[in-house]
Amino acid sequence: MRRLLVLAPAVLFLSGCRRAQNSLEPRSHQSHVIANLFWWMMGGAWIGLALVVFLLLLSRARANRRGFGRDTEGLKPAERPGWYVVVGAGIAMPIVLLSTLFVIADLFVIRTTEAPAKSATRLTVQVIGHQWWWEVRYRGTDAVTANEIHIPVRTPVRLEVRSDDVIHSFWVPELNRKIDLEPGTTNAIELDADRVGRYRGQCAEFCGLQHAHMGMYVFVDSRAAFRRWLAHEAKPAAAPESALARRGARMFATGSCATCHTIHGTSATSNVGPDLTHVAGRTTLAAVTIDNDEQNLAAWIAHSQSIKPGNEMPDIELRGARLDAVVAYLRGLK
Amino acid sequence: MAVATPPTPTAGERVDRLELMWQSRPGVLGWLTTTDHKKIGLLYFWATLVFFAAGGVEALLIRTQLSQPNEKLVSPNTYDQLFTMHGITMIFFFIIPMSTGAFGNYLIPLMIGARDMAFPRMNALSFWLFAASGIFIYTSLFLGIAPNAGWFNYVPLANRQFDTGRNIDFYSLGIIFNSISSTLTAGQFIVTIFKSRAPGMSLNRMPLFCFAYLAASLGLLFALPVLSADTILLFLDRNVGTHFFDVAHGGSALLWQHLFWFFGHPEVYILIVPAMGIATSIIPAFTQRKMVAFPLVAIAELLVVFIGFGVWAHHMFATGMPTISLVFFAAATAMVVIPSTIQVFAWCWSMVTGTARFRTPLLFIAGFIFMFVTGGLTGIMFLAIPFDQQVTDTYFVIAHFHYIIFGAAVFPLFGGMYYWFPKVTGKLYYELPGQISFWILFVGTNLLFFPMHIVGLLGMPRRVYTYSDGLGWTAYNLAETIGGYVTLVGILLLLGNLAASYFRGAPAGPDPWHGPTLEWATSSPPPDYDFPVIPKVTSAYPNWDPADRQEDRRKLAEGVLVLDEGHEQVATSPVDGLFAEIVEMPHESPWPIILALTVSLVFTMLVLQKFGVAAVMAVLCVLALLGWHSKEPQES
Amino acid sequence: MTDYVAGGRRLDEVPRTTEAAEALAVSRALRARLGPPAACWGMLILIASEGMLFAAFIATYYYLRFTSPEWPQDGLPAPKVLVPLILVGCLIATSVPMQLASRAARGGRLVATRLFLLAALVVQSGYFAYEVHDFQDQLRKFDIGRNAYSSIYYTLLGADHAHVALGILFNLWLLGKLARGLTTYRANATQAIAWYWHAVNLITLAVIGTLLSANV
Amino acid sequence: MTLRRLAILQWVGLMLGAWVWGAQHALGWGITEATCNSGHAAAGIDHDLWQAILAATAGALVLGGGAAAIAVLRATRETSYESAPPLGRMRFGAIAALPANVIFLMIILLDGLASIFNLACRQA
Repeated sequence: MRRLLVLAPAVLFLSGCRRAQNSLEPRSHQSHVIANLFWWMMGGAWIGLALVVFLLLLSRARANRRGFGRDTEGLKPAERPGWYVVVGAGIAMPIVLLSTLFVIADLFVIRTTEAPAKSATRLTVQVIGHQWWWEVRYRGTDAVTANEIHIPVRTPVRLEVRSDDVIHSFWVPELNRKIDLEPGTTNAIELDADRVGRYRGQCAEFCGLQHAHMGMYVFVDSRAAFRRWLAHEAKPAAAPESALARRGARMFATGSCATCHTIHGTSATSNVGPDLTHVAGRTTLAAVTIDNDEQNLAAWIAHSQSIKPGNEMPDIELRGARLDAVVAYLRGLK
Repeated sequence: MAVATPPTPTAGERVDRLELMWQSRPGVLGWLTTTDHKKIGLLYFWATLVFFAAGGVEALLIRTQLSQPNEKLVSPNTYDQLFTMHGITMIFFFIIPMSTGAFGNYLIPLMIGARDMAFPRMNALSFWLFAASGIFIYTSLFLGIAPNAGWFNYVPLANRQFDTGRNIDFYSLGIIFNSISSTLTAGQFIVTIFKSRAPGMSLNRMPLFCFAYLAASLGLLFALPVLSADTILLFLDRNVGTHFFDVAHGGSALLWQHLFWFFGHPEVYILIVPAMGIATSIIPAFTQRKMVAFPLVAIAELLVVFIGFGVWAHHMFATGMPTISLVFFAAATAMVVIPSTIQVFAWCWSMVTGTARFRTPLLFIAGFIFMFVTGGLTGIMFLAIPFDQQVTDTYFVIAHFHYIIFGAAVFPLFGGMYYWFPKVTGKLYYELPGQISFWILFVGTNLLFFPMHIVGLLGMPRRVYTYSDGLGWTAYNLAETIGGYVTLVGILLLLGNLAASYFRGAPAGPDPWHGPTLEWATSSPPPDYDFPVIPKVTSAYPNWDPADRQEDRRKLAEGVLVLDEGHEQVATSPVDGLFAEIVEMPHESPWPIILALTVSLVFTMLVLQKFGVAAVMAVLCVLALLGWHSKEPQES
Repeated sequence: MTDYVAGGRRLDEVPRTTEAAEALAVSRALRARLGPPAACWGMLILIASEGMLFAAFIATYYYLRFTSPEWPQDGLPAPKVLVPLILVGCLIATSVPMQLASRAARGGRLVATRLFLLAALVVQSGYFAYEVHDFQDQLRKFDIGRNAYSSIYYTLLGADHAHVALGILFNLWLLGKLARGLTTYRANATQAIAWYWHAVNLITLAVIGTLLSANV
Repeated sequence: MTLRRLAILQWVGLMLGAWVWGAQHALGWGITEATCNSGHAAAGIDHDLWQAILAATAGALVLGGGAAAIAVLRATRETSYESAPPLGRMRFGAIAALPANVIFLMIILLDGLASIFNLACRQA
């Protein structure tokens, strides 16, 4: 019951929250400098395009004049102006502009978006990519979750990413640029959100059939709320309360569920699928494919293949009361 | 009585003899065995149009699937095959063969005053290999096992462990198969441009079109082997059990990306450079003005490909390579822009200071400049590593390279179809429908691709088969889909116009545009021997030198440089176009198509993993080659 | 007619090279021609493309080496140095007779051409025979599927041997042609194939050098 | 100046910059990979020093190429790039060589600057 009270405000807050991944609505220092860089470059781009369009229109306006600049009639147009234009506008100008952009972006801006040094942050979160979901571990605790990353606000966090199978790419545009998840090597990126909220992210590197349904949420909590969340997440699963839930727990442990999933504090310790120790505390299922409520959970267990075709979880042969039992049990894992 | 001295033949008699010497077999057999660069160019044209249609249908299916959230038109599996085949088709089976195979084959010998390519039979071989490789890879689509890991096909996703079917074997073998054909074409062009130019056409008097095609060919020649190497390694990993890309056994997943993009980035410049060449031939014709800053434009066309070999890792900025490695590619990415700006301002200033006639071809070139500059300006943004890392693998990149690859690489192909239509068919096209087709295409293309910038910045990743509502992407995607169908209408109108003109168009005469280069100095359509006299060349715009053309006519009467005693062509020195020798050219031959057949047998056996049989088929290839070389020129 | 000049030469100076079908005519025609024939340019194209193929394989070798903590991986033995170097030396030496053959052919000296080609062919075949035998030996020690090192090792070696084999086929074909006398076509072929062998010898040197670099 | 030497200078002007940049690009990138990867070659390379030496040498060579091109330009002052070979072609080549060398020089300078200024082996 107390746990519910802890979670209630969070749930209320989330219900009224935007779900976009807009790189031009920066919510962190990193995304902010990148967005600024873009606005400046776009301004320059429009000017450049305008210049060329002006020249094209000018040529149209002066078209079909007789006796001007016809090499073929011996009326040679002046050669020099052309050379001045090409050398000035075609070589000198772009060299200056491009070198400036290079220096600004790749010598200075990049300092903010680079991976943080190992010791630079106090909190380190590991993200491991799977087809097609995200495993999240908190260095130094037993907390393991999936597809929903919690971080404290205004606190630099070092995110260490790697892949368990194919190449994925971690991307939460409002918090930072993207970083690939490579098999065999660990890449790092910094998350340092300005304000509390929920930020949507998505796998950006094509990773197979369900690449489209490999989303994630980053929850930026107040420091206190984050500490509570982490402490709670590190605890083993809650014991089932109702009789129905207890029946579900038995079926989970003895049935096919336990062959893929872990629930801390039970005999289920397999790591093929997401860790379900606190699954009821998450807002979505199947990597932000469907909301996490009773019907969806039941539907997911029974027909995951029709909701997310090709995903690793088979349609489970559970119907009626037996399905209700498992759902009741999982819904209890707050 | 001068009975002993035979009368010198008249011009007419000499032409008759050329006709006899160069005429090709009639009927289907003639097309199957032809070595005439014009016929081969036309074969390429029709074949690539078919693949263009296929790639277009794939594109429209993709757009329809994405027209609204959670659309269920195609399954995820089908969608993956569709976007992979769309990429492969448009790059390897439409743009490259259309610009090099069709335009290059038909026009290069005409522009340099030659009678055929340097290696006519190799030219035929490259076409038949191209056709076979296309059939080979499309078989997989009809069997429902087409490549499905994207055209850049990253491992480990594309390796046996995660892609157990034949799909990727079709990819790797099909790509190698197609590369052989492209390499032959590229080598063909390089040798022809260096060795077969009309005497006197030194490099500083060579049309810009040829500089562009030289650049593209050199690019293909040096880029394709690296792709072949990469796909060979992948094939070995998948079928022989090697571990090049297998991290668990000391391999590297990034190795694939390095090798692929070392090919892949030059490739996109190879796509665009022929378009630049077409622009540099259309602009002088429709402004009646020589190109501004000719030497700079010439070197720019070569530089864009050369520097293009040094930028590949800007496709890999998000892979976690160290900053100090990335900056090398960012710097090259910055400066590879300069050759393009040189050309853009040279084109624009030629149009401003010439007397521009905005007929359909020039309209398409103006559209090309607009699209090229737009795509180029978004391309510049990728040299800013942090911004690139923000938008890479999103629809922003899709927008960028479709502006370049469709807007900039294909628009000039359309313009070129109109421009050279009178030369190829001897008929004039209908002007008004032509201009309408341009405006429909221009509007449709921008409606199709511009919103992709926005939707990319709004966070839509590429290669998602669907997306959920409420992310702010829906309206833009719908607009793009509509734009797609508008573009389709424009293309159909264009092709319909050309078809109608072919049957009903007014006769064009040899030179309807008062064009600058040599193809306009011969009749339309050109005779089998291209030129009755090997033309005299004293500038890069030979058709604007009336005195030289006069001299050609006089030479024909006197029988100088007519070469009517044999099936002959001149060969010149590569740099200054000194007259080197007169060589006998091979006649049409059945061996190219036979060799192509045996090669396709080899690849079929490889994809079926019947390696023993494949070896036997390889022996057949050798036998075909022996047959090919059994007859020497002096015996013909 | 004779006073016409095109591309810097009087027209009557320009030879009809491919007509020549007999030793003396060949040498005369080829002396009057400027620069190497298109055949050699075609061979250059092949060399460029094969060169890039090997460049890619060699780059692969060093990329894998730089990114793996130990080399050769899994404590495999580094290849022996002395014997391979001697063999490569012998192979490279065949560039000399190939070049002599090419010159002899252009000079219209048929017998000399045949002899030089034959000499080169003997050494090349010997090299190839030994390498094939050695290749099988090594495969018994560790196979291609062991790890990334063994994969690139055998791929490089195998690709190089394939190119030597192709060159041997070229020479056999050429000797067959020359058995029926000398023509411009055959002289050009000799020149082009000589170029091929120069390239293959250099590639072999690069490949063996790369593989032996595992020792340092 | 003899025609032969002029020809050599023209090709130097046109080709040297390209070769030098190609080499500097491959070497410079190779040094960074060797410095930051787990392979042996990492042993004891002072990255910044090497990059500085590399960029300086390459830049000097490219300048040499540019100088050669300028020499040809001065020698062919009274011929047009459209006139007959070899002189016309040489002037043509020399004119073309100038922007090429400028571009290569810029890339090399930016390479050196950025690879030294940025922190070695920090992941982007």
